[in-house]
Amino acid sequence: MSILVDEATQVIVQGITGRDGAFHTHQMIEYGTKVVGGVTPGKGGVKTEDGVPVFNSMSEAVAETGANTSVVYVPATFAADAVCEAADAAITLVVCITEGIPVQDMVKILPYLDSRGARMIGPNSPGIISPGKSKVGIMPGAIHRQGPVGVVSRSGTLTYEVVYHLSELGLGQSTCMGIGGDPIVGTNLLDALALFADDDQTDAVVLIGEIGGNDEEEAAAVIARNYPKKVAAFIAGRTAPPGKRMGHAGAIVTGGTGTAAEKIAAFEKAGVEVADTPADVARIMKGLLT
Amino acid sequence: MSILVDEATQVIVQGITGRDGAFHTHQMIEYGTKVVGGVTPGKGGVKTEDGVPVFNSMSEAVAETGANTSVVYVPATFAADAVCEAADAAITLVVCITEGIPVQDMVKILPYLDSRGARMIGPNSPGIISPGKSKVGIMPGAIHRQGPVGVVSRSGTLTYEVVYHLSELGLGQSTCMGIGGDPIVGTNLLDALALFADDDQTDAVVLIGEIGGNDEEEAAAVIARNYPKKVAAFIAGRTAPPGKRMGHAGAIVTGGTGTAAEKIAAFEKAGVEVADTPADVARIMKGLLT
Amino acid sequence: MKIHEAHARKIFSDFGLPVPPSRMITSSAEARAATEEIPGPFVVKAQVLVGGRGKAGGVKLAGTPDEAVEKAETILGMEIKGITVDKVLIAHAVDIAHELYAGIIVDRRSRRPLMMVSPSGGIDIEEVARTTPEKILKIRIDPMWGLLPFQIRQMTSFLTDDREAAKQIGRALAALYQAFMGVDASLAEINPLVISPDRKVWAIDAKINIDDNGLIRRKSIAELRDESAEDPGEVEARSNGLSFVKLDGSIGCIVNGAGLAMATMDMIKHYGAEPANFLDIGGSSSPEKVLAAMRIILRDPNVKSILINIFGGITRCDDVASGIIEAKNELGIDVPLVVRLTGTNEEAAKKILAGTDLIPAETMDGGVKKAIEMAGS
Amino acid sequence: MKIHEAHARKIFSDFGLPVPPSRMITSSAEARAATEEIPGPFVVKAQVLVGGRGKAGGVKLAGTPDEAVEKAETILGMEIKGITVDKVLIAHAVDIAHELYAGIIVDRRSRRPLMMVSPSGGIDIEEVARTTPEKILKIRIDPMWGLLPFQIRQMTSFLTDDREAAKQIGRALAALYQAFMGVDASLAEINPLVISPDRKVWAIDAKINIDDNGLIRRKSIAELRDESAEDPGEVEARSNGLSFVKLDGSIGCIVNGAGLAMATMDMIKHYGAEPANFLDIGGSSSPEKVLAAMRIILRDPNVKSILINIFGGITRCDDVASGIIEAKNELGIDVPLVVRLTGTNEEAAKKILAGTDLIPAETMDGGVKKAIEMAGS
Repeated sequence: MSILVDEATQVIVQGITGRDGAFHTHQMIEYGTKVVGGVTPGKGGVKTEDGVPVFNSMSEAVAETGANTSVVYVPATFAADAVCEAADAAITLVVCITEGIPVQDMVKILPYLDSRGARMIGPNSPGIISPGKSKVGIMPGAIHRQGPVGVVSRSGTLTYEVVYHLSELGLGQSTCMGIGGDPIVGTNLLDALALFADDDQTDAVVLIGEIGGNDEEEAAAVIARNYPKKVAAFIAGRTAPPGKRMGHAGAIVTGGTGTAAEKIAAFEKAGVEVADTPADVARIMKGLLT
Repeated sequence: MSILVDEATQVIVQGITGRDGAFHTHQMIEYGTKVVGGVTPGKGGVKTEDGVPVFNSMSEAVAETGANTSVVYVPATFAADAVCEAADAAITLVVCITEGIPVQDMVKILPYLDSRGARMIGPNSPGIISPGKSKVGIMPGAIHRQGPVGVVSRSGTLTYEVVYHLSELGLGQSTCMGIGGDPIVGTNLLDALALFADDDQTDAVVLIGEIGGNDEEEAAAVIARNYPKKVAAFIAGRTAPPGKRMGHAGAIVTGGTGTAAEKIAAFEKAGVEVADTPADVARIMKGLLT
Repeated sequence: MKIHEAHARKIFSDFGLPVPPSRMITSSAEARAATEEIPGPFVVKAQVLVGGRGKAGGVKLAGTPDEAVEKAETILGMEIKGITVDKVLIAHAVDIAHELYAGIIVDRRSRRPLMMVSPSGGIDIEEVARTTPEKILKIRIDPMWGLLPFQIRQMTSFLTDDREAAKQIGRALAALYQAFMGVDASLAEINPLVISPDRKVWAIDAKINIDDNGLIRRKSIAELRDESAEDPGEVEARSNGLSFVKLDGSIGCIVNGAGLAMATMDMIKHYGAEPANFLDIGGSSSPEKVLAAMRIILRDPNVKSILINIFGGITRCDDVASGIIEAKNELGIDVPLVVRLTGTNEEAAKKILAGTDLIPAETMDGGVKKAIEMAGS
Repeated sequence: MKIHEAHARKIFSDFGLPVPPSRMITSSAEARAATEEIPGPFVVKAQVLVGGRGKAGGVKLAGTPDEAVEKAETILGMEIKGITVDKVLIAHAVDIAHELYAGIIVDRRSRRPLMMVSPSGGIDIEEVARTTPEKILKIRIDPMWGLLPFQIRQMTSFLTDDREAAKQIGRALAALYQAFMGVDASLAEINPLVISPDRKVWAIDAKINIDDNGLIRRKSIAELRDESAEDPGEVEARSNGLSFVKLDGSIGCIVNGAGLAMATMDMIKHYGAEPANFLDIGGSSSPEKVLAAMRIILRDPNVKSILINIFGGITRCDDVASGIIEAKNELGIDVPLVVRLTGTNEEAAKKILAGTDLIPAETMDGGVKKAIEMAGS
């Protein structure tokens, strides 16, 4: 197994005719992902260079293809609507790459997704990959290997860095998921931990957190309460000054909380070793699994 | 058993200091209902003549009493808010007697109740009674007897008429519920049928419908598909002219649909005998149970 | 509550729908003035609260102002389904390339507003639903989120391939939803919504029904009620907090509760007579309501007997009994009164009524039969 | 985005909150004019985007217009946490009977707006939360339904026993929520919300932070940004679509992705040096962005070497390589450049960079170590 995406994943690309949408559609297909269609309103009826049919609406795309997953590359202004459209069309997993969705939109659309029984990954997420099975997002596929390590991260490129080292050490991944760098995301660290806990293929989890919020502290508390898999962690932002947003909308230390030090302390209290560098987290994981 | 209310039902009366609220609080207590508190904003801290403590808010009332049920007598302008307040205070059953709530308020508050795990009966409902156990509403308690017949109705006084005849014939009731005469209600005929289907104490169900909508037709379809209890029906409004609202906001024949004739035909097709008069429905039930 | 097309057009226009200019007039002079403000050609439409005015000749086209005034004069005073036309709408007539339909109701089944659109506008939508249901697209709206952009796109692409018209239609549908919610409508309908040859979109007819329960917070809408278009008894009943519907039979009924009132009518018919009315005195009824109910019913010369059928719950029998006594004292009642009172405060009521010439009945069956008997004598 | 108190007061006032009259001034003459429009007594407040201005002497009371002008002159030009005050608010000062607190944020845990009120206003709310948490009531708001009347009653009865004040507070809380949602705020705060001795309620301080992601649809709010109060490098970075935060070290960093950028900073520190900045060139980065990034970093005289650390995903390494070449050609680069590029289009990038004097690194660890080494030489 793996979590959320696998061989049965059939993907519609929302915003398929845009620059990023087109490029990553090609990359996903190259990787072996079953991209069964794309949507760009007003451009339905054609096929992309990769031969993917383009539809005007998600309801049409799902009706024609039977897709269960979508990946959203549309601009921030239209992305919340695209996510709702996917959920309304009975898509069960919406992976939102788009960055810049207003947080008040997120606050409104997450209950909408709940009402339709859909899960969202992101926004501002690199996506999710179950190596060897399906890649839904923008991560470089080549660095991944299939294996027993689940990876969940609030970051994109930092995750690639960690995955690169894991694969170098011969540690393949069951699923790697970037939950996105915004303060409110559809699937958070706790949700990911719960999914990995139930996944047969996942023996251990690498958790990559960063400053801002206190999801890491909650995750540490969950792990301390009898979490069934081994966990190693990395926290970015030890040197981040307070009050400054560090790129990600959610990466900010406010009112003295959300610091890397607090998060590292919480993990150490929960018995989770926290690495000093991305390469170290892979070495720690190697130690945990051997 | 019985459905929704029983000996464990502990009631807060919302609008307890109003004319109807005070009168029916007394009636409910006389009947044996556990009325544990009342709410009227701004009037908290006193006790009613019946010794019921009055609170300023539902959250306070529930925290102090542990109530699980509320009954709403507040005026239509404030009733939707009162219902939401009850649900937010972890009340699981809100019985709304108030008439005149705008339908667009109902459309908004029902999902709110869902989000809080609460069920609403009404609005514009006479309430619900499980004879000998608890009465939450305005029906005259004395006409009821405990027994095996479930009663569900879109009407108030018509239900009393039917119950009177049932009791006269020695047919007691498990639970009698008035779902309310508005087009959108919290618990509809289908919901009530499902609850009665699972209730050990209910051997048969009397269904009292009326013109407007097509809940009766849907109920007939459910009964036709292997409903586990015997059913007898009565439909009010055979002589109602089209296009006229007959008292209840929901009782109107529009565009040629929602007629009594259609509903009667649907029940007969489902093998449910439809009575000509309220007394007849009791006689039919007597026949079904002997 | 039904409101006139002219008022519905005003509401639509206030919410930003593209409505051609129009005036409601009640006289030839006003019609003349209207034609001076509105560019021709014109459409002249009877303002009545019943359907079928088109077939009855209540809608006419006019090329010139003179013609429009003449048509208005013809329609004023016309009878449509028994109602005399005393208000006429004069509107600018738009050229029509396509006729679409857009409407919205509160759907009882899904408990949500339901928007319906069809490229087959201008005709009865129920007819379209029966014969070509594939030509209707239904969109369920969650009012917590409102009408979402993707839903608007679904509808506009169902309605037209013209992208310029689609944009305008999208704005019109959004405005229609806003209007529907904004006035507590139970129905709001544009039939037809037209695309003109120059690719402009226009709402050239407007229908809005208002949820009576919503009127309490929509004072300006409540004032649009045209009582002159209603049965006077129904108007008087409403002002007294009663529900009343006039029928053609001879047995007057005063009942508490709509279901019981309908069942009483049905039973009168079942035993071979005809009810004169539906009348529900409501829940928290007072003696004054009973008095008003009696006054309204007695105004109908067809009424040969009156049945008062009360099963007290929130209604208290003693209140009703007091009302009956008051009515007997205040009104000259020359028809037999059959009284059946049971339930809350029944004993007190019986004491109040003891020693009067009212005809008591123990049961509903008994009361109905006695009322029929007394009417026949 | 932070906005000045003066702008937050205007927004609150536009949404119906009771805000005493005020003017923002930048000179003594404007201060004089303001005192002629606003009734005394006055409060004179430095407009800076950092906290602690009260303790720094940036808030003063003034009884007369002359006094207010004098206080404004004192505050103009004052330094608060390294920032020179060039804007001052002069407001009517309200008499205070009670100081309350009301604030609203987006709560990351419940994924909802969270309103907080306290009868202990006028002081740091985080301090109240630490020492007397029972004096804070938190109300979670579902934005699909908004702030409900019963929630407002819960808060007003928590705040006061005065029913007249409670009514005004209720309206103020409803307006605060509307303002919060209406400008895409991430925080909106009134501290204190005061009840005056004559039982009037006033918002006498105002703080609003805006969700940067919301600015795209709030043009008028976006215009309130005061770039003069920000680091010039951060302003230039934003206009080029970059995220940049200036720090005090000597190793400049250009990284793609916020997490990797932070991890790069952390690793520099881990290996004993200090980063000069945080810089994320973002996802779909173009050569121009790299050029801009280089220009911003080179302006810092502390920078002794620059590390470019790219792990391509949506970012393409060849785009970054082209940007580096452009920067080398256009800017006089006199510090060593260590370049680590891997991921999407890595091979194409390596071709572009072949034969230059850039210092290549295969890994992030290697790159960081080399950048530190080069800075030290």
